[in-house]
This record gives sequence, C-alpha cells and structure tokens, in this order.
Amino acid sequence: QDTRLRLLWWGSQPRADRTNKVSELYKAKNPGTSITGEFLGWGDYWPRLATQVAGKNAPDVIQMDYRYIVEYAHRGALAPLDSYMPSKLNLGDFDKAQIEGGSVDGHLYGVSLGANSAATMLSKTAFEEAGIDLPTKATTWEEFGKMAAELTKAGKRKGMFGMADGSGGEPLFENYLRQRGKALYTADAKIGFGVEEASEWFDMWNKFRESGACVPPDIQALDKNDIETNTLTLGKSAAGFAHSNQFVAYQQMNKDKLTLANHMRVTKDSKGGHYRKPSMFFSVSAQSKVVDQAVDYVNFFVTNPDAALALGVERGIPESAAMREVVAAKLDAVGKVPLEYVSGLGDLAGKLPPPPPAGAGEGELTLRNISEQVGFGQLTAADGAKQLVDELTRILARG
Amino acid sequence: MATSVVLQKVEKRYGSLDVIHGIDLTIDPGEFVVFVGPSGCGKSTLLRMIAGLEEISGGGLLLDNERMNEVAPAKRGIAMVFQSYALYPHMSVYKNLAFGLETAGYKKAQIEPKVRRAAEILQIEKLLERKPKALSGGQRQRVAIGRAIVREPRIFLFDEPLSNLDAELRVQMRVEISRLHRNLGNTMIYVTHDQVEAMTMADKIVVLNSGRIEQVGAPLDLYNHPANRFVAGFIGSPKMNFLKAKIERVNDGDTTINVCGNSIRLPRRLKGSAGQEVTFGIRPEHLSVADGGIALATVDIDLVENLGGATMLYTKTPDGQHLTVALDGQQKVERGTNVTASFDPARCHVFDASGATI
Amino acid sequence: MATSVVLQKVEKRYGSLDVIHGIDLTIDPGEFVVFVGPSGCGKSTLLRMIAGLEEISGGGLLLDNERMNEVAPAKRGIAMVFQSYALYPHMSVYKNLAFGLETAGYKKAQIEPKVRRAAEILQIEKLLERKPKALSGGQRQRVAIGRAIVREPRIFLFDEPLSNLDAELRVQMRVEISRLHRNLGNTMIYVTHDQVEAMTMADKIVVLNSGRIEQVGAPLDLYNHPANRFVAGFIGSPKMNFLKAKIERVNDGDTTINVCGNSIRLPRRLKGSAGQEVTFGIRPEHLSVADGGIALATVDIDLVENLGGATMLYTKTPDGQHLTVALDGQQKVERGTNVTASFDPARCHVFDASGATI
Amino acid sequence: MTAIVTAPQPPSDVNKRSLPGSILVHALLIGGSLLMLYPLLWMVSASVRPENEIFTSTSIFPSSIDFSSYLRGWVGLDVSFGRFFWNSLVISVLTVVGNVIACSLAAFAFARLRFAGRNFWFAIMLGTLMIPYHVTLIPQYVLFLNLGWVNTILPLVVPKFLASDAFFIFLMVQFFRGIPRELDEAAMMDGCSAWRIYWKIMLPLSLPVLATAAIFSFIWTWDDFFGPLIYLNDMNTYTIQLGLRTFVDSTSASDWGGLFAMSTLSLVPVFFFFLFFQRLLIEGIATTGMKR
Amino acid sequence: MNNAMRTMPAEAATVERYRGAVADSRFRRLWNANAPGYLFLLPWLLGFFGLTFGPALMSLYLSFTDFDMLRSPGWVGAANYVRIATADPKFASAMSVTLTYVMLAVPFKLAFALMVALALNRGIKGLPIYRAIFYLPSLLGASVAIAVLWRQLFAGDGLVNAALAQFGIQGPSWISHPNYSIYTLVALSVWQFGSPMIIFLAGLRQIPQDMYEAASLDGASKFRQFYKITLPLLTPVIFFNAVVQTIDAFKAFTPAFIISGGTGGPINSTLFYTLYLYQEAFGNFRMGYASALAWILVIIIAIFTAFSFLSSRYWVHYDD
Ligand SMILES: Nc1ncnc2c1ncn2[C@@H]1O[C@H](COP(=O)(O)OP(=O)(O)OP(=O)(O)O)[C@@H](O)[C@H]1O
Ligand SMILES: Nc1ncnc2c1ncn2[C@@H]1O[C@H](COP(=O)(O)OP(=O)(O)OP(=O)(O)O)[C@@H](O)[C@H]1O
Ligand SMILES: [Mg+2]
Ligand SMILES: [Mg+2]
Repeated sequence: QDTRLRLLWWGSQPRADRTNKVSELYKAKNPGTSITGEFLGWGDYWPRLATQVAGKNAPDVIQMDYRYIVEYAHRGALAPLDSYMPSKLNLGDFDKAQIEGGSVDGHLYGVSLGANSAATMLSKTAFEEAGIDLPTKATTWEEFGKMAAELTKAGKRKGMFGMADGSGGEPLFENYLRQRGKALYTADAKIGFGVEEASEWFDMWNKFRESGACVPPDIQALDKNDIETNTLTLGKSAAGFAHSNQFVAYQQMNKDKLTLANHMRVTKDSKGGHYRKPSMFFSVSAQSKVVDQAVDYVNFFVTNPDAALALGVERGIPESAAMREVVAAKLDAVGKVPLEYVSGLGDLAGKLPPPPPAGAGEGELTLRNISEQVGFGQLTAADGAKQLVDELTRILARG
Repeated sequence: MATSVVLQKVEKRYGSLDVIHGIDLTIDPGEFVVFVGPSGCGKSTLLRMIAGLEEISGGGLLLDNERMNEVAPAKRGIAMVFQSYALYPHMSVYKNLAFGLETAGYKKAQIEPKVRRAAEILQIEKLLERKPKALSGGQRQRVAIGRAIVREPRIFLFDEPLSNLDAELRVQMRVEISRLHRNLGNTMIYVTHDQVEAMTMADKIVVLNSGRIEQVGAPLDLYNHPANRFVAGFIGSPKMNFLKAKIERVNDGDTTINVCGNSIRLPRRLKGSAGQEVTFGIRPEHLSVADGGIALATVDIDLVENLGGATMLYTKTPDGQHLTVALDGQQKVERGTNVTASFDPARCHVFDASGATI
Repeated sequence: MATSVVLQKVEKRYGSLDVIHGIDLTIDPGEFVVFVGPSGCGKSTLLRMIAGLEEISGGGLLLDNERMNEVAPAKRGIAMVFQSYALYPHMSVYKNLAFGLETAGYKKAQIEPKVRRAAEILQIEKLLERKPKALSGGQRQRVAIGRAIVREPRIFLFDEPLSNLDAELRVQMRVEISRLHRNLGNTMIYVTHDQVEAMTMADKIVVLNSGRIEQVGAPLDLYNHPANRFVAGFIGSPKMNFLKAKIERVNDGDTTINVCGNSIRLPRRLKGSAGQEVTFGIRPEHLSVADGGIALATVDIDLVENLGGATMLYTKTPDGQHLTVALDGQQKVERGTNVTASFDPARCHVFDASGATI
Repeated sequence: MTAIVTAPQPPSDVNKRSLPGSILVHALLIGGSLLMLYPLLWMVSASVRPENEIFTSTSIFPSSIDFSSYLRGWVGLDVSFGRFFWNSLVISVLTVVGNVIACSLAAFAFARLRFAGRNFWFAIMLGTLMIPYHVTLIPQYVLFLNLGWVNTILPLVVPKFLASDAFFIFLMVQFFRGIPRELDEAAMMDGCSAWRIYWKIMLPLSLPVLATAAIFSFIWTWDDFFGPLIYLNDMNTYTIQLGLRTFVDSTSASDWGGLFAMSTLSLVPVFFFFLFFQRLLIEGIATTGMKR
Repeated sequence: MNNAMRTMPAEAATVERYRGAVADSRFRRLWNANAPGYLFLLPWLLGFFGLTFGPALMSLYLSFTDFDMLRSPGWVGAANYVRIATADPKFASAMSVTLTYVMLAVPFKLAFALMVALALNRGIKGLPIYRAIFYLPSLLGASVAIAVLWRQLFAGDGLVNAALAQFGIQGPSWISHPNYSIYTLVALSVWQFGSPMIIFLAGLRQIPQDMYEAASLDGASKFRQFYKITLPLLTPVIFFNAVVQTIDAFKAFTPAFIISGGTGGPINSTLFYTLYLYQEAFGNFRMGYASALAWILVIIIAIFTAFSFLSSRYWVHYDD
C-alpha cells in the first residue's frame, strides 16, 4: 500500500532543493512512499496553512514557527508526538531545552529543525570606512550608541546612520529584558516586564535617535520586518538586527562585507539575553491519516546524516549533536559565520524562554506600533511604556 | 393570411400623461387602413401598441379575435417600418433585410432571391453591401421598408415610410406597397402625413386627433363629408377655408346663411336655427375667380404662390378673415389687387359651434 | 448678416466612391436656395460639407469669399437642421433650444424669450420640459428646427426639415421659415422632397442628380423651361409624361412631330432635324379629356385615383406607353373605359436622345 | 454585384489640430508615458543587475548587465516557468470566455428583460461585490474541497462561467443601457426571441465593453494570486503569480533576479493581449442610421 | 422593379402558427412574462446560490461566533459586534484611514482616468501604444516591483524629494511617515488608473458622433462640448466607475499590504479596514471577529452604494 505524505513549509527554492533531496533520500529508503512538498514565502504561507487546516485538508508535515506553535497546538491542529519518543522519534542527542521549545502544555508538538539566535548584523566595510572598531562581546548599548553616532557623523556614505532603530524589534527588546532579569512573556502567558523597563528601553532609543546613532523614525518605518527592507539592506544603517540564520541571505543582498555580532550588553556585567532559539519546527498535523509515517519522516529528517548533509545549516544549526558535527565539517566560510556565532555566545546565552503565548503576534505589532509613536514623538517614553504594558495585558487576556 | 385587428377602448398613459383616450376601432382582414392626424396625436403610439412594443394601459387588442395584450411582439406576426428606421447598424443592408428571414428559419438559398427582389423594388441593389451608416436618409428609409416587406407577416405596420423619399420614388413606392397589399392580401396599417398617399392607398382612413378618433371612413367620404370641422380642415391640402357665418333662415329645402356680409342660399336644410353662429367652410380648390358660381366676397390678394401646375392666392376678406384660393395653372394675378372669389354652394360645409357638421 | 456661399469644383469621395463630382455653385447673400434631387444624390452631403461636418475631398468652399475648407464648423456661423435631428438626448426640449444661445454667451433672461418664441412658432410650448425620447417623430423634428432658428447665424441649412409634419403644420412652418428669412435676411439652403415647398420658398432651385447639378434656376423657370428630361421629370408632381416621338418636319416657325401615330404641329422651331427620334413630354396637369386643345391619343384607363381635389387617370396609349392625366375635382371616369387626351401644344416639351431640351 | 468599400471614417473632430497643438499633445503623452514606463524599466533593470544592487541603488541603470537570471528564473524552480505560463494562460483564457459569456447573459437580463424581482436580484448582485473575500474564503474553500475541486483549476474557472464577477455584470448593464431600445424592438418585429436579440444585436453592438471585460478578465486573472494560492497546491498547477512568489521568502535567501526576470517575461503575454483587444475599443455605432 | 412581389409564396400555415402564441392560463402568462429573464439570469443564479450565497451566509453566521479557523466555531451572540462598537479603537482608526482613502483616491483617480481617456480618445498616431503604456501601471498590479518603486519615489531620498530639493524643500520620507503615508497610497491608487480609463474610453466610444456635430454647429468649443455633451452622456459610465471604485477603495487591501508589509504601519496610518480584518483573521486567528468586521463593512458600503443609486436619478442619463 502506497503512502502519500504531504509537506508544507515556507522558504524559497534553495530550501526547497535541500528539502526535496531529503525526501528523495527518504523515498529511496522507504519504497512505496510518495512525498509531495509544497512551499511558499513566509507571508503567503500562513493564510494557506490556516485555510487548509480550517478546511480539514492540512498537510501531514507542517513547518511551524516558534511564534505560532502555541496557537496551533492549543487549537488542536497539531498531533502530540510524545508517545513516539524515543522509539520512533529519536531525539536522544538533542539539547533538552530545544526539545522543550517544541512543547506546549507539556506535550511535544514540534521537532526543532535547527537553532539560531537573534543577532546584530554589521557592515564590516562601513565600520572600517569610518575608522571605527567593530563592537565586541563586551560592548554595552551605551558604548555602541556612541560608536554608531560617530559612524553617522563620519558621514562616509550619504544617508547612512550607525544602526537601525531597534526599539520596535521584539527579539531585541526581549534580549534587553532578559539581560535585566525579566522576560517578554512568562510561562503562564503574562507579561514578563513592567513599565519601568519599557520606559528605560524607549528612553535609550530616544537618546540614540537624538545623537544620530540610529536612523530617524521615518527611515526605520521603511522596515517591513523582512530582509530586503531592513535598513542595513537599504544602505541606511551600518548595523541592523536580525536572526543569525539569515546571515547568508543578508550577505547576498549587500555589497558590503557583513559580519554577525551579539546584541549589546545593558551593563558591563549583564548576561543571558541571548538564547538558542528553534528557528523552525516540523509538526505533524492532527488531521493526518498517516501520523506514523509523518513522524518517521520527521525523525529521518533530523537524525539521518545524509539528510543533515543535504540540509546544511540552511534552516539553522542542527539540534542533534551528531548531525552538527556532520554538517560543520562541510561548511564554507559564509556558512560558518552563524554557526560560530551561535556556538560562541558564551555567557550571553541563557535559558530558552517558554514559547510565546497566543496573542504574541498581535503583541509584536503593538510593540512596533508604540515604538513608532515614541519615535515620531507622539508619545513620551514613559507614556509609551505604560501603553505598551496596558495593551499587551489586554491582548494576552483576550488570547 | 389576412387578420382582423380590433381595438377596444385602448388607452395609453405615460405616467400621468394620457396620450390615447380609449380608442375603438375594427380593421377587417385584408383592409388597408391609413392613420392620419396632426403630429403628436398618437399614431405611432397606436402602431407600437398593436405591435406589442408599448404596453397597453387600458382596453384590449384583438388580432383575429384573440386577445393579444400580453403576447410578445415576436409572436404576433407583425412587420413594422419604424418612423426612426431602427436599422441594425452593425449589419450590411443585405443582412438587415435578411435578418427577419434568417430568424424565421429560412435557408440561405431561399433568402437570397427574396432579398434581391426587395432590393430591386426599393432600388437599393447597389447598396446591399453597405452599412446603414454609409447611406443617405432616403436610402435608410428604403432599407427600413425592405426589412418589413421581405417578410410575409399577418399585419404590416408602416410608420411614415415614405417621408424622406423624393416625389418620383414616393409614387413608385406607393404603387409597390399597394401591389404588395394586393398580392399578399394581408392587413396593412399605414401612417402618413401625405394627403395623396392617404387618399390613394387607403380602403379606410382613420383621422386621429389628440389620442381620439375623429372620423373613420373611405377617403372620398372624408373629403366630401367630413364629420366635423377638424376632419374637414385636416383632409385636403391646402386646408379648407373657414369663415365666420350666421344662419339667417332655415327652410325645408334650403338654408340661407350670412357669410362676409353676403346672404347665401345653400340648397339643403341645415340642422340649425336662424340666428345661430356657425362656421362656413370651403376648400381653396372649390373657389374660383372666374365668372360662374355664387360670389362669396371680393378679396384682397396678400400673396401669390405659383406652384407651376397651380397657383395659390392668399387673400383677405373685407372683414379681415383669411381665404385661400387655389387656381389651376399659372395665373397672372398681382399681389395687392383684388378679385372676387366665387363658389359652388353644393361644395361648401357648415359647422356648428362645437365643430360638428350640420 | 447675409453671406455668400460659393462652391468651386467641390468633390466628395468616400474611399473610392465618388458621391459629389465637382459642383460649381454661387449663392448670393440673402438668397433662399432649395436643393432638390433624388434620394441619395448628395444633398445632405453637400450641406454637411458646407457646415464643415464632412471633409471636402476636392475643390473649395468660400463663405463671403473666404476659403473655409479647413475652418472648424463652430467658427463658420452656420445653423443646421439635421435630417436625423441629432437632438441632445440628455437635455430637455428647452435646453436643446437654449444650448446654442447659451454657447453664444447670451444671458438667461435673453434666452428665455427667444426660446419661448421659437417654441410658440413650432407649437411645442407644452413640451419644453420633456426629454426628446418622450416626443413623437414630428415633435422631435420641430425641436430640431427650433434649435436652428433660435439663433441668428450667417447661414441656415435645412435638411428636409418638414418631412415628418402633417400637412397643416407643414404649411405653417413653411410660412414661418419664409418669414424668418424675410426678417433676418440671411442666406438659406434648404433641402426638400416636397414640390410645394421647393416651388414656393425658393429664390433659386438647384436640381441635383448623382452628385452633379442638372439645372439651377427660379422655380417657375424650372417648371416651364426644364433644361433636360431629368429636370422636367423631377420638377412637378405627378411626374411629366414622356412619350416616344419622331420629328417629321422642321420649319422656321413650327415643327411637326409624330407622337402615338399622330402628327402634331408645335408652334416653334425645334433644334432637331426631320427623322430624329425624340422624346415628347407633357405634364399630367396639362392634359385634359374635355374638348379643346389638340388630341394626343385615345387612351385606355388603367387606374383612377380620386384625390378629392383632383383625379388621376393612369392610362395606356394605343402603342402601350403610360400616360398619366391629372384632372380637376372628382371625375366620374371608370377603369377600363377610354378617353381622348388632349393638350395645349404650347405646354409640351421635347428632348433629344441625350435628354437635352430642344 | 461589386462590393462597395466604405471609407475609413473621417477624423471624428473635423477641425484638424494645428501642428504646435499636436506637438504639445505628443509631448505630454510621452512625458506621461515615461512616468508609466518607469516601473517596467526598473523591473527590467533589476532583472539584469547584480542582486546586491537591487534594493540599494536608486538609479535604474545597472552597474553591470547579466542576463543569467532569465535562464535561472525559467528553469530554476522545480517546475519550469513555461509550465506556469501555460497554467496561467489556460485559466486566464477560460476566465475570459466564462466572464464574457456568463456576465453578458446576466447583464442582458438586468438591462433589457422585464421580470418579477429584477431590482431585488440586481441589488443582491451588487451586494456580492461588497463582501471582502477574506471572510468567505474558508467557507468557499470547504465547499470546493467537498466538491473535490481543490488542487484543480475548477475553483478558479467554474465560478466565472456562473457569472460570479458582479463587476462585469454591472459594467455591461451600464453599457447595454446605452444601446437604443428601438434596435431590440426592431428585432422583436423581425421575430427574434430574447436570446437572438442578445446574440445578434446586443453582443455585436457591445464590442467595446466586451473587449473591456475581456481585457480586465485576462489581466486580473493573470495577476491574481490569492485564489491560486489557496486552491492550487501542486507546483505543477501553479500559475505565474504563484511561481513568482516562490522565488522570494522574506525570511531567507531569495532569488530576486529570477523574480524580476520572470516578472518581466510575465508581462509580455498580457501586454499583447491588451494590445490586441484594445483594438476592439472601436467607435460605438449603435445610434448611427437612426433618427433621434 | 415591377410585379416582383407577386411570386412570393403565401404561407398557409401562418394563422395556425400564431394561434398557439396566445396565453391561455395565468401560469402561462406568468411564465411568458418572467421566463426569459430568469433563463438569462440562470448562470448567475446558479453561481449565486451554488457558490456565493452559502459562504456569505456562513460568514454571517461566523460573525456571531468565536471561530478561530482551527477549532469549531462557538456561538457568542452579538459579542463581536458589541466589541467593535464599544471596545475596539483599531476599528475606528482603520475606518477613518479607509474613509480618508476613499474620499481622496476615488475622485482623483476618476478625474485622472477621465483626463487621460479623453487625451487618448483622439485620432492621434501611435494611439494603441500610448494606451497600452498608460495601462501599464495597472498591469503591474500589486507586485513587489511596485513596493520597491514606491519606496524609490517616496522615501526620504526618493525621486520626489530630489525634485522638491530643486525648490529648496527638504521633504520627509513620505511613504513611511505616519502623517503622509496614506497619501502615497492615494497616489499609488491614482497612478493605477488604467481600468477606469479603459472603461471611460469604451464609454467615450459609445457617444454618438452626431452629438458633437450638432454641438459644434451650435458653436460649442471643445471644452463646452466636453462638459455639455461628453460628460452628461458619459454619466452611466462615470456612475459605474464611481460606484465600483468606491466599493473597491473601501475594500482596498493589496496596496497597503505590499507597501506596509502587512503591518498597516507606520503607527497604523495605513491600516486599511480590510488589512485590519485580514490581520484579525489570519494573524490573530479571529475569523469570527473578522467576519463581524466584514459585515459591518458590507453595511457601510451598501449605504454608500444605495445613496449613489438614489442620487443617480438626478444626474445619470440613460438613453433607454
Ligand atoms: N459614409 C459613406 N460612405 C459611403 N457612401 C456614403 C456615405 N455617406 C453617404 N454615402 C452615399 O453618398 C450618397 C449621397 O448621400 P446623401 O446623404 O448626401 O444623399 P441625399 O441626397 O441627402 O439623399 P436623401 O434624400 O436620401 O437624404 C448616397 O448615395 C450615399 O449612399
Ligand atoms: N415616453 C413618452 N412619455 C411621455 N409622452 C410621450 C412619450 N412618447 C410619446 N409621448 C407623447 O405621446 C404623444 C403621441 O406620440 P406619437 O409618437 O404616437 O405621435 P405621432 O402621432 O406618431 O406623431 P408624429 O406624427 O409627430 O410622429 C405625443 O404627444 C408625444 O409627445
Ligand atoms: Mg409618429
Ligand atoms: Mg439626405
């Protein structure tokens, strides 16, 4: 009896090429299985997935994001995978914390396909042109602000500022909060910070704006939260904020030589802002009629060395220690940068926060919105902070 | 083929505006009926109601004794020449003519000779490939006629079909339509403003006025015995002269009336009484300026129109009333002079105050 | 106001189709010129070229001696009544009439009386608020006339303006247009198929045939002295009778021709020679069946048309040619009987083989 | 009989424009054209320039030219772009046919036929124009899923044959109303059924609006992406727009060069479709030859 | 010509043929009066009841539920509507953004489309090419290219500011400034004037030429011809474009989606109503709520449309 597996993921052709190769490998080992893979860009992916799930026509294997896994899991769209461990789903050499990352309410709903971390992308070329040293692991926000302001003043490139305005960037804000011992969200789906932190955060960026360290608000607003509109890509800033696994893509779009750095420290001794984040999961649809085979495929995907070789670090650094080694040996220079970055975070890295609660997506937009209001001077930092906390509270309460 | 048409108290309202006020009319199978009447009196509306293009606001329409009010136009078996032509602008003349036949399911081979024959009759053979846009007004009108006559409907409706044709062509077309009527024997209803057409073609003329029938009758009846002043004035061109008059004396076999200050004895008894104000009517062609007949008045000539075959004198009576005199041939009369108009008392008409002939 | 119109070898081609073949014509300032001709001969085209609506393919158009070929219609100072009316469907009758005046920059207060006066003349006062689609054919035509006459242009062009009006209205309108011409004194060009209009209104009639001028002249000239057979046949209704004839003898003061087997002496010298085949022309109204005149032939009556004021006899000569006789009044003649048609030799016409009058 | 060739119409505005005037008109039009052409030029330029220049450079002149993205774009995806062209073409052409036929039928009913409830249905028809499609998407998806139509072109095509595009119905109603009723009446007198009037009178006289509907149907379907996104899963059934979208993912490495190269190519068929059908935007002739 | 008609055969059966046409019962009469209309409407009716009505009804039902797309909907009564009316500041802000957009984009776009259509309606050389070029912006639809292009035009260092700089004006980044971003979307909408333009062109073509002949003889200048003849006779098409463009503008989604990347930013200044609806539905899994939003929009559009139809009696001229 033939088995048909349907896969759905977001990404572009390079990712598809790699994924399809794994499917070929899998089919070679499991004759009688046919696999159809569908892929779309990030923005198109979610409406299609939602529609298919709503229509009870979901694919068997679904690529999931950290942000949405709770939403889908909570609503029963995903199949819990605990019962398949460890015999069918062998995550033995996975980092425990990363397995946790795919768990909601104590059940495993997603197998992490790779890890990344929030990162600061820097234009090495621009810093060198301006004669400014690149930040180090010890650099604080205050120092970096000065460096960036200097770079702006140096004015080597028309319209280029030191850094992007990160005040509305959720990963960056979360990093800041974690360094201060707080969190964006708590495990029980509450806000993990107070007005004070937020207010200081907005204040800090206000100062950066004043000093010319970061781009003005109307330039920052060009950023649509994707690679091609990041101010770094647009040549408006020498530093931008993104995720480590996007480094290759950023480099591809940029004439300058880029490099990765951690997010700056709040104080000299603050630590633990970063974390290894599951960049994406494979989940199995609860509607699937072939859950067993789907799980088997996922297992193959993350534990087979040939598969790992085919995938590389395109989806992030493999979670399996064994696979990591297999992959590391074959990486080129650009490919190595994110790998080394994530593994070299040291004390900057901390524990994986719980998956964001339902409503996190709206929360992200809210942060962005309020940061813009502060940026454009429509709200003071303090008012912005208050409003942020209020609104997030309301959103979380609504769920 | 021939079909009777009966209108029973037919009315037409556009919103609150009554344009046809209850018309009763019976048209026998195979009759040729001409509708005449002043512009705007409702002739076209009547035709359109018979055709089914206009809803009948009140009353009934029977064709062959079947009520037709609600029957679709296409099912009534009527062909119509529109006053506005309404040619199909996207079709060649040939197609325009052939369209009705195609619709009726005729074969190409049957259609071709019919269309050619009609085109020949209408003298538009050379235009068959043209679109209506490239035709002159009269040519369009002929196509419009052709579109109706290629078919063999129960009833033909013609709405001023010859109005834009030259005199010669008009005569020819008139003859052809009469011939068609003779050959097909179907019922024809024909609207015209042309006196000659009305007089020569009609079995029966219906005179309409403001949505009412004034008189129905054979052409010469209407000419000779108009039921009222309106019909008298409308039938015949130039129009009948009307003069104020007063009955002086009514005898058994004659009546004396006073017109323009002259007492005139008419050799018949009028339904009126002495002293009654009446209108005296006499057609211009029944007046003469030669000797003979009874003198009506000596009139001043205001205007002379020389038509070639006839001469019109527009004159004024001593008491200032207009009088038109039609004379044969080209007459050497001068404007400003005066002549004595005389008439044959058998040829005059008298109407009472309400307009009825007495 | 009055403007001269000169056409110099004016031609019109639609693609490869010539419809006007080089027309030369001079119209004096203030003249009233009537164009007549068979349907499709190019009358409307000529008007449209004068108006500037149709490109002139060849030749020149001068208004007041200025070349106008390339001047925009709006700048020529012309008002025109379209054969197809071309009323503005979205404007009320009032607006239709006022449009030209508004365009010319008249004030509301100046426009109102002009429009009212025109409406009164045209008897459409009651319709001023209506849209054209709620009008009868004749009412539309009157609005089309009104749109031209409210203005005071250099030149009026009328394209069969009265074709859809009833006889009475037509006479009234004819009088009004003549009056307008008298009052304004501007140049008028008028196309009509109506003999009476042509004869009574024109200072000068232009007879067109297939895009060429056949004759230009005063109405009675054309009637009495047609230059050729075409004009003779076209002017006058019913149409002139044409019979085959042969010249027998040409003398100084008279000519003898043979018509229908009768030798007839005409009291003038014809430009022809003995033995020549010619055409003999005599108008129906110049034939009689009474005594007097020269007998033409004894003819069989095919058809009698009684028009009320006149009677038409359609007859055949012994050698089978058609002959129409127009008689005054209502005659009691029977179809199938025969009568002797006689005529006045001064009134007949003779044409050579090419059609020219001799 | 020899056919008489009717001449091309004289220019509609009889008075010829003066030379300076026509230069001015052309200058304006050319200036406007440049403004309109700019995105196309930019796109072409983006398709041949180095990828790391696309988003930074404001000039439309590339620093170097490289046509490789055309090849890469055409064959770079799992399925050749030719396939997407074919799919788009099939769907678009069927849509054109469906819309023109079905919408004109409905429009004819609304514009010309009298029947009980006409105004009611007309209002409903307009109402369907107002509902944002996002919220009917899922119920409709479920419907098509139950019909077994998902992953075929049926959900994209069948509704067009059922006049689902109220826009076109309304458009045609407006134009049909401009055709003189007397022509219908003449046809009725010629014995025509409603169908024949529609087919022989209405449609031929509505060429401009039918061409308009055809142009829009084609272009909008060609450009449509949400419908195919939801209903077409298998890449072999993808349309051009879906194909284009698979070049880019905002969160990972994208093939921008390929995207712009194929975007440029994808314009070619629509452009020619437009050029062809706009020729049918001819002079309306419905009222010629009529006394009005 | 002569007695040609004589040879035409008479059709004996005609009388029989017409006899059957007479309506003989109430039902038949009803059928005769209504059948053609409904037959022509049949495809649409099938489509409506088969494909549109059900989903529309469903979405109406969903608007009274907490449907999240993934689980079965649960009835919440009017809660969604109550929330929209009382506790949703984004609803008000999205509505005001949308209304601004409608009020600006529709008239400008129509005016522009009409202007260009008029310019392209003359007998000049190269017309088809011009028309195609002017349609081009609409051809590009809502592609990435447009997003980039608009940034190039309206960003801080864009062409618009470069032009303004010639006059010594230092403009902001229009496209990403909360005070101006909506206007760049209006500009985009106006720039994509192709479809109303084509419809206008088709409409212009339908105006009888003899109207212009009559008007030019009445001495009317080109301008007067335009606004006394062209405009009134074009009103059915203007009306159509106005209604349809208004509906479209109310439902505008893609321009904001591509320009703001789906965020509606900066500061919700481009958060169109349907964008908000989309965010609620697909971003926040509140399909029930989104459906309620949708039906409120339908009602608002319907009111506008009904108003247009009522007013059309006074200014739209139909020839039939
Ligand atoms: N657009 C055209 N293309 C080709 N031929 C045309 C065109 N318009 C008119 N004609 C032809 O030119 C000739 C002259 O037409 P015109 O309208 O001037 O005739 P007319 O004298 O006004 O006739 P009528 O008395 O019937 O109105 C006609 O034979 C007609 O068929
Ligand atoms: N749609 C309408 N709404 C209102 N009144 C109308 C409408 N159509 C026609 N009428 C009026 O009805 C009357 C009769 O019109 P009809 O067309 O039947 O006249 P007619 O006798 O044919 O005149 P004509 O000889 O001028 O063609 C006219 O007075 C006209 O104004
Ligand atoms: Mg009439
Ligand atoms: Mg003419």
